[in-house]
Amino acid sequence: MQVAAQTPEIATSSSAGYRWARDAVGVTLILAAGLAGYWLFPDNLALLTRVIAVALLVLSIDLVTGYGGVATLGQAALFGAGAYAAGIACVNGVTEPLTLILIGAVAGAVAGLFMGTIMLRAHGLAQLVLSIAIVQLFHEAANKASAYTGGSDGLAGLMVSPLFGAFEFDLWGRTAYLFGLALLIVVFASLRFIVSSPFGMLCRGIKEDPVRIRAMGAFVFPVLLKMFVISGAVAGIGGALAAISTQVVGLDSVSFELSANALVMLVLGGLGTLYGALVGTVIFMGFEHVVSAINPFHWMTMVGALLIGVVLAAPGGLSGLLDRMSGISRRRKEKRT
Amino acid sequence: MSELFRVEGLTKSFGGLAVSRNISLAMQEGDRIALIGPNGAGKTTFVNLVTGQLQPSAGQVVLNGEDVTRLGAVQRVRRGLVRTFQVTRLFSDMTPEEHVTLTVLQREGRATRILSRFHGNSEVAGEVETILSTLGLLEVARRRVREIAYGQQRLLEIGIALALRPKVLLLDEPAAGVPSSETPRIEHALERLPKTLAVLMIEHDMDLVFRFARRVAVLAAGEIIFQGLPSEVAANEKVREAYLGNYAHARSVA
Amino acid sequence: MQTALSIAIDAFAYGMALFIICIGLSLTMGLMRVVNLAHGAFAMIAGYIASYAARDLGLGYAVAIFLAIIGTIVISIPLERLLYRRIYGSPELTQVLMTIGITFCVIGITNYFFGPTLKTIPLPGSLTQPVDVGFRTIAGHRLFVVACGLVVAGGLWFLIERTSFGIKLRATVDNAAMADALGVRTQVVYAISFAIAIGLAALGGVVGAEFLPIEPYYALRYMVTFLVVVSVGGAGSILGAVVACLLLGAVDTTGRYLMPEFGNFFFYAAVIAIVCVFPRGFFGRAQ
Amino acid sequence: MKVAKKILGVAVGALLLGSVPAMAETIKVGIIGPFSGPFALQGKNFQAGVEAYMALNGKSVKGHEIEVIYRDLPAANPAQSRALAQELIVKDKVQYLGGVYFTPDAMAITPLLKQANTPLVIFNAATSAIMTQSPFVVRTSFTTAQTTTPLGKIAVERGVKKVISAVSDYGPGVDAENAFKKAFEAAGGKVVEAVRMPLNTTDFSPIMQRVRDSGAEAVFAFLPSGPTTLGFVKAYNETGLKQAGIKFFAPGDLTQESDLPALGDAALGLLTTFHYSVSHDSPENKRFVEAATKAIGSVEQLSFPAVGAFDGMHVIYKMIEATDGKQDAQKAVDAVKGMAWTSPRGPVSIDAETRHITENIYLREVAKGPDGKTYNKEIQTFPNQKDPGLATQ
Repeated sequence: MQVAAQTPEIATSSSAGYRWARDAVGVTLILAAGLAGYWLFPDNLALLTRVIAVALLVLSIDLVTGYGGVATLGQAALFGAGAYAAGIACVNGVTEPLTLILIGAVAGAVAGLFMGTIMLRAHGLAQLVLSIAIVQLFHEAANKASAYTGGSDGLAGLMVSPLFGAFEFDLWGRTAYLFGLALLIVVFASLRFIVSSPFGMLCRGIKEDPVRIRAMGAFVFPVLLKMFVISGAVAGIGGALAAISTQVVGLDSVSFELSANALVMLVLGGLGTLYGALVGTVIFMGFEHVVSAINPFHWMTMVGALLIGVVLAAPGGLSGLLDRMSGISRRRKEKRT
Repeated sequence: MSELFRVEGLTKSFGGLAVSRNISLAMQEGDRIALIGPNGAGKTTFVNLVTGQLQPSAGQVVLNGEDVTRLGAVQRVRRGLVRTFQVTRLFSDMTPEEHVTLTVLQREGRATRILSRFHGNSEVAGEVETILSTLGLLEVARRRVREIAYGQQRLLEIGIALALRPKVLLLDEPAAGVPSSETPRIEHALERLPKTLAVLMIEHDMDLVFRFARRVAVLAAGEIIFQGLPSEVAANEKVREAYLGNYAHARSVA
Repeated sequence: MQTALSIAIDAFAYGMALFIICIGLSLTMGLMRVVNLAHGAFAMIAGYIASYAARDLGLGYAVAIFLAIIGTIVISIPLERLLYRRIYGSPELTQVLMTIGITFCVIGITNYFFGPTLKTIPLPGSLTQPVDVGFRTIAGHRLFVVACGLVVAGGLWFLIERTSFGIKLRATVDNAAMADALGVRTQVVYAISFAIAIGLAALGGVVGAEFLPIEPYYALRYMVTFLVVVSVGGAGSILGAVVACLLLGAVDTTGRYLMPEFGNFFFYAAVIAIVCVFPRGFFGRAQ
Repeated sequence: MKVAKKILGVAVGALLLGSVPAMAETIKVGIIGPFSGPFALQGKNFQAGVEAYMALNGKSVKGHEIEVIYRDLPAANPAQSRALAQELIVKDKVQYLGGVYFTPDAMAITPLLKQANTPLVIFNAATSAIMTQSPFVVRTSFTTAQTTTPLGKIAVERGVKKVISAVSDYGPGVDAENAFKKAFEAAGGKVVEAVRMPLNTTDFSPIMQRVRDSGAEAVFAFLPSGPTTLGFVKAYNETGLKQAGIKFFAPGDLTQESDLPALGDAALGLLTTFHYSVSHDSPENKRFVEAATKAIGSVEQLSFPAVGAFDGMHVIYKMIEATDGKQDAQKAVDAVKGMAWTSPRGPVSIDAETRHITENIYLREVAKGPDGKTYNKEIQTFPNQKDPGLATQ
């Protein structure tokens, strides 16, 4: 401790270095897991691509819920905005995948701006209900505008051009998966960067005590709104990825059910770490996939049991469990030094 | 010395109940005022009115010659009117270092930046270190707030306020809830506050008040009933009445 | 004019049906601070019991309701002991996770044992007859639902505001530790409140089955409606729940009459407007 | 990049070669349907139809064992649909895909078929447009337009001139509205008002009020089967429309047999047109109902998706026979074009051009049987109806 007191700057940079290294390891692990998935389950790539798209949605919820403290049951509105924007653009001749992702991100961000503006007027339960109302309105609008969205029949016939002009989005879904994985890595790394920026720290503060943040002289609303826009962009990327890889956009992508499922995945994995969002998505969807394949008729009971079990065993979510374990080991290490 | 801060005729009522009545008070650079008063006199309400957490029913708050009465809490902080909280409001999962860094960045308008890193920001590290070391918090700079002693948390409250480089600082019972063994550290910190800073401190601990304050204001039932030198407080009839009134009445009835 | 009156009657009946189903959830969320998304699951269990009793055993409607309430409470007791007790006071999202898990389980189990078909609860003849109210006919059971709603609202108000149990309940809600210190057995108070809330869910499920038919997916299908109604009313407020149900019932019914194709727009736009004006719901407690 | 592509190409080729079965190998059929969730009943009917067919016709064709793999898709979800189809094709190596309850799910699978060299036999999804998405799709169910169109003539024949249409506000509902309007107005009637109801409507009395106010002599309705239907029919009775003599026409989805017990007497007298009634009087149907009941557990749960699945399996069996176990989607589909047989629903054939089923549409009235249970009584037959939606394209 004496040493730390004398040379705090060195300590500071080493702490920053530690965080940097931790994130680098984290991203590498995700990449490794993604590639492992590619080699281990070459026949399930469409499922894995769907997992990635949903993971982006869950990440986007973690931004507003885990970092901003705003619980939402309507995030699919942003996901769907991205999916439909990309889908409609694609049907109208914009078929370059990266452009479509960009369009999805922008549409999601705009929807996020809209949603944030409304939701941030309320708190707590009322806020949750606003999010539900908004996603239902989006759903209704998508259903109504069937001339553009295909309504409940879905928006079909998306012919996406090959990625970089070379890689087709085909039956085996290799292109779609690797494209999705690359997107996920880029988005995740960017998000880790964002949440460890001053802005991210400020959001964490707002989540815990907005009064204190105001007393520090910072406005709460614009900060959270900014987070909503970022979150919308992430959700929109997820939606666009889903649209590109599925070649169909359905009303389910702007549904309350998708929003609720995604929130469940996030809470399952643990809030406010971004890693938890990924863990929760993979565990939930993987588990669902396996049990529903084993028994397509009564698998819901098993998923329910999983959720109950997690609450009983790890109330802070699965990543909280991991964190506690790693926390113990880290503290031990600290004690040693 | 120039007048830095002034409230005039500040009044607040909830329903029909007036909790602050016509309060007027002025402060100069380097002022050290203690605001004292019995429980329920409306001291914290006063701080909330001044800092903008509450809107007054009447009266005005003037900072540096500017009427800030209609401005929100955030705007007042940005103009140099800063407070601490009676019950610490800190982020339990963050470290003192993170608290102060965030505050400094916010003061410099850099807290909403996305494209820079929060940790290892060498530009503000020096200032953060200075603040923490002034308060004797360097040794716990990297601990989570929920793991450090309450006295240290109180010091951190002051540290956050200082990081905002305030012109006027309102300390809401800086020693509240702190075990007496740790009080000297707080007192020490208070002594080392910047000389030009105007400080208004609410406090119950009279020893602390007498050592710290150059002026004392007494608030009772929402009204300022006395303003003057610490040495005059004890002798003032109104103050005796406010503090001891009940006992006095009790005696006269008996 | 006649049409307006007719719509008003429909709206009132629908609102009361919503009230009777949602009030139990309002109590759990407002008084016990548990976001019980499994509320609908309990209503559905009651529906199945009542359906079994009335249709398969041929028991009377009143007996079926009684059995459904008792049966559902009995089923809920072990759940309260084993699961709900763990989440009193937990963060809301943890409660959401747990109660969604319970809902999934109940749906899966119901589907397994009773199959995915709709279950009806045969009404006694007196309730199936359309009743002539002068300018139109209204189904007898709708009047019954309205009556039930009024009785429940009145009874709950009396229980919470006028009985010693109500005092203990309110004390426990405001400050459990203090109530405990004063000799209130808070565990018991919680258990009884939980049972009351479940009983109300059961009653709502059975009586409201003509509006919201009983089937395995019931709990998830109407979850949004329940949540919205409770929040708009302000969790824990009986009066708020009444007002919210009647108002939303009116918006819903009128909207569906005037412009059915935009029915949902009306409903959710109304919800957004109300929540923006009353962020805590109509009569919500400060949080 | 080029090398990577080459490797990819080789890998793909190897995969393709690997999936061509040798003689008398097990042939896998993947069935996607809503086996859980709100539409679990329809999924169960898929399963019942498939199992009934296999029970009656054996589990092998030309010595090829047939194995069915079920995959659950609880609600319309194209992304999941595609993922399931892809997995069935690539991992489980199914040679045939079947099932599919919702239109968007089918839409998500069609782009895969060509590359996968796999035919898709749709057991339900009832939008005309699916058939144009891929030449490897065959459908054994119906389209909403197909079952609805005869109603226009029927209504006029029954002396109805003014009708109000009330449909659920989603794809099939809109299809039904359009089909009815076209047929009814062609026959000389007039749709005085067209109401679209949100899917999640639970209380239909305001709609009934509108029906009453419109001055129509009959109401044409379309709602998805299940709880909403129940609410709608009940409201029709309770608000006195039935007593007032306002007639009720609808496609048969509304009175599907599995909903009839719940509807009870309220449904008596409703007129619906549909391609299949469980009560259809023919030896083929008797055998089917017996076998399917055994599979599903109770005759009360049996309804139209089962027959779609039953005939779907028939088509798949014919495809297997034609290709002799080789994976050849084109040959398989060509083999069933124009094929005709007697289904439990009556005589049917696969239209060579559209690959959609041509079938009889029956007018049914809900009546009470000798056992006191209500059933769909066929009272009129419209033979060999094609899908008008596809025919006009």
